[in-house]
Amino acid sequence: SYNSEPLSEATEMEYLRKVLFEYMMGRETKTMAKVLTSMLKFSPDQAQKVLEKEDGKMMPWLR
Amino acid sequence: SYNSEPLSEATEMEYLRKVLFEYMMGRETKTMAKVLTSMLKFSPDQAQKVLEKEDGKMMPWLR
Amino acid sequence: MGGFFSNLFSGLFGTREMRILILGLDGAGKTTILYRLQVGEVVTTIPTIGFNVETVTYKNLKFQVWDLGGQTSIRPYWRCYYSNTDAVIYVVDSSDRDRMGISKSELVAMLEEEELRKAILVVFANKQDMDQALTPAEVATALGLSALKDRKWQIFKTSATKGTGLDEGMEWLVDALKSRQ
Amino acid sequence: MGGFFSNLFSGLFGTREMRILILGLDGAGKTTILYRLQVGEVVTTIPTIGFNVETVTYKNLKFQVWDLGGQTSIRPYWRCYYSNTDAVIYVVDSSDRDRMGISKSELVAMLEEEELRKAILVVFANKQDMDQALTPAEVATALGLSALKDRKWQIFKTSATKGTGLDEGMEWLVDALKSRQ
Ligand SMILES: Nc1nc2c(ncn2[C@@H]2O[C@H](COP(=O)(O)OP(=O)(O)OP(=O)(O)O)[C@@H](O)[C@H]2O)c(=O)[nH]1
Ligand SMILES: Nc1nc2c(ncn2[C@@H]2O[C@H](COP(=O)(O)OP(=O)(O)OP(=O)(O)O)[C@@H](O)[C@H]2O)c(=O)[nH]1
Ligand SMILES: [Mg+2]
Ligand SMILES: [Mg+2]
Repeated sequence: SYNSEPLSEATEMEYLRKVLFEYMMGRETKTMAKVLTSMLKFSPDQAQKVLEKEDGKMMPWLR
Repeated sequence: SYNSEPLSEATEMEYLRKVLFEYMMGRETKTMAKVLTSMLKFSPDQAQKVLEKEDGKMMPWLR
Repeated sequence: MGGFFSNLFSGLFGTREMRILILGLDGAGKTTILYRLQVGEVVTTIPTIGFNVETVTYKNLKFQVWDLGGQTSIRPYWRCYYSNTDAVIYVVDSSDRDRMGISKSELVAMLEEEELRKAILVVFANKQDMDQALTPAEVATALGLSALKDRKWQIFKTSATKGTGLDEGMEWLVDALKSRQ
Repeated sequence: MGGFFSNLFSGLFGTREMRILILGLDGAGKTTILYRLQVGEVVTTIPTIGFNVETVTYKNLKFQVWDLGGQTSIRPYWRCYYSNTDAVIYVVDSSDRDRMGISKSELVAMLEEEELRKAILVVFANKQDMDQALTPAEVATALGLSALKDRKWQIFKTSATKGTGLDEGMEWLVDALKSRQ
């Protein structure tokens, strides 16, 4: 799919950069984490670990 | 460069996924942040913001 | 049963900020609408590769409004933003007859998502200032709105650049959100 | 001038964990060496797309050892790991005559980095068990080691699979790290 849509690939790279930047700056990290794990095709297992970690960030008293 | 090296592109995607996963799990986040901002070609300005944020994480008493 | 606690919470912490998504194909006018609502002006836009998120206050209600980029390659990620969404403003370029079908399938796919089951739907038939624009009734037909089940929805004719129709739409939405509780 | 405080710190908090990087071209034997050092056994490896990091204790010194993948497309990111590195173990496949030049240029580029200015260099001329392997002296020449300035370095002949030479190398490294303070 990279070869067939070079332009959309550029868009996806820019989108990825934007979403990762927001994630790294700590903004709406749960939503950003969903986008990142789905864009980069994390395995279901990895994605779940990441999202659980995000839940832990939001509710530290449950850790 | 995507078109010319499809295989190395696959390697880079896998590398990106691995590094992002470690970052999201909170492991050696400063090092991982350097790799991520450089792989995704963050602007110098954005990269600096991200790395400053990482320094703030490690030394919260300086915030 | 959960009403007591949720009322207690909003009593203690003030009313929860409502979460609204603005969705629709690229070029429909989403970003123009977001800033019309927020600052009351037409801003110059570029295609949104990512999102804009702003806090908009309307009739004493606070909204967190997300405007997501609509280009084909990033549309698949809309769904990552659905959680806890109270309402979707779906924007259609009424003059873009060729892509009404695509706009419809994106809308249908969106409404099938479990996380949006209770979300209120407002459709803005936008760019009504243009000669070739379909009427709101024609847009409603093209999108198959009459077939919607178990959904609170309404369509409005708008021109984001002229600033017409947006107020009516927001007013209806605020009432719908209030009466929902 | 900083000596007093750094000594105070290591006195208060125990000796700092040393940070070591294992670098070298893909297939040189880096991952094999890492686990040889850690668990004393030959493990089955796959090409490292990413890194392995393990804590290795040697003669009462604790090392945090990073083994970075060496494939061409991910080599540019080695530099992101250089900060605070005490030593680099540079691994060469001594039987890979065709790529000695590439191995040399990667080494040279690495040693030019400011963050590694004080890092100690250990070169492992690995795969000495193979017939066509260059001798350590030949490897040293191919890498241009004699031209190095202001660098504490040493080369060792190793076979990670047979387990020879690694101990000598680590012993030299531990002494070099200790005498540095
Ligand atoms: N004539 C007319 N043009 C409009 C109207 N609303 C928006 N536009 C124009 O349509 C173009 C696209 O508007 P945007 O708001 O950037 O579109 P968008 O939906 O945010 O597009 P993406 O960010 O790519 O998803 C701009 O040139 C706007 O000025 C309208 O009501 N009438
Ligand atoms: N004959 C011989 N084979 C070795 C030796 N050391 C490693 N190998 C083999 O070389 C191959 C590559 O070893 P790895 O340790 O995976 O290489 P690496 O440097 O980690 O490679 P990347 O992860 O791609 O950077 C494996 O099949 C090892 O068993 C050695 O001393 N002698
Ligand atoms: Mg936009
Ligand atoms: Mg390896």
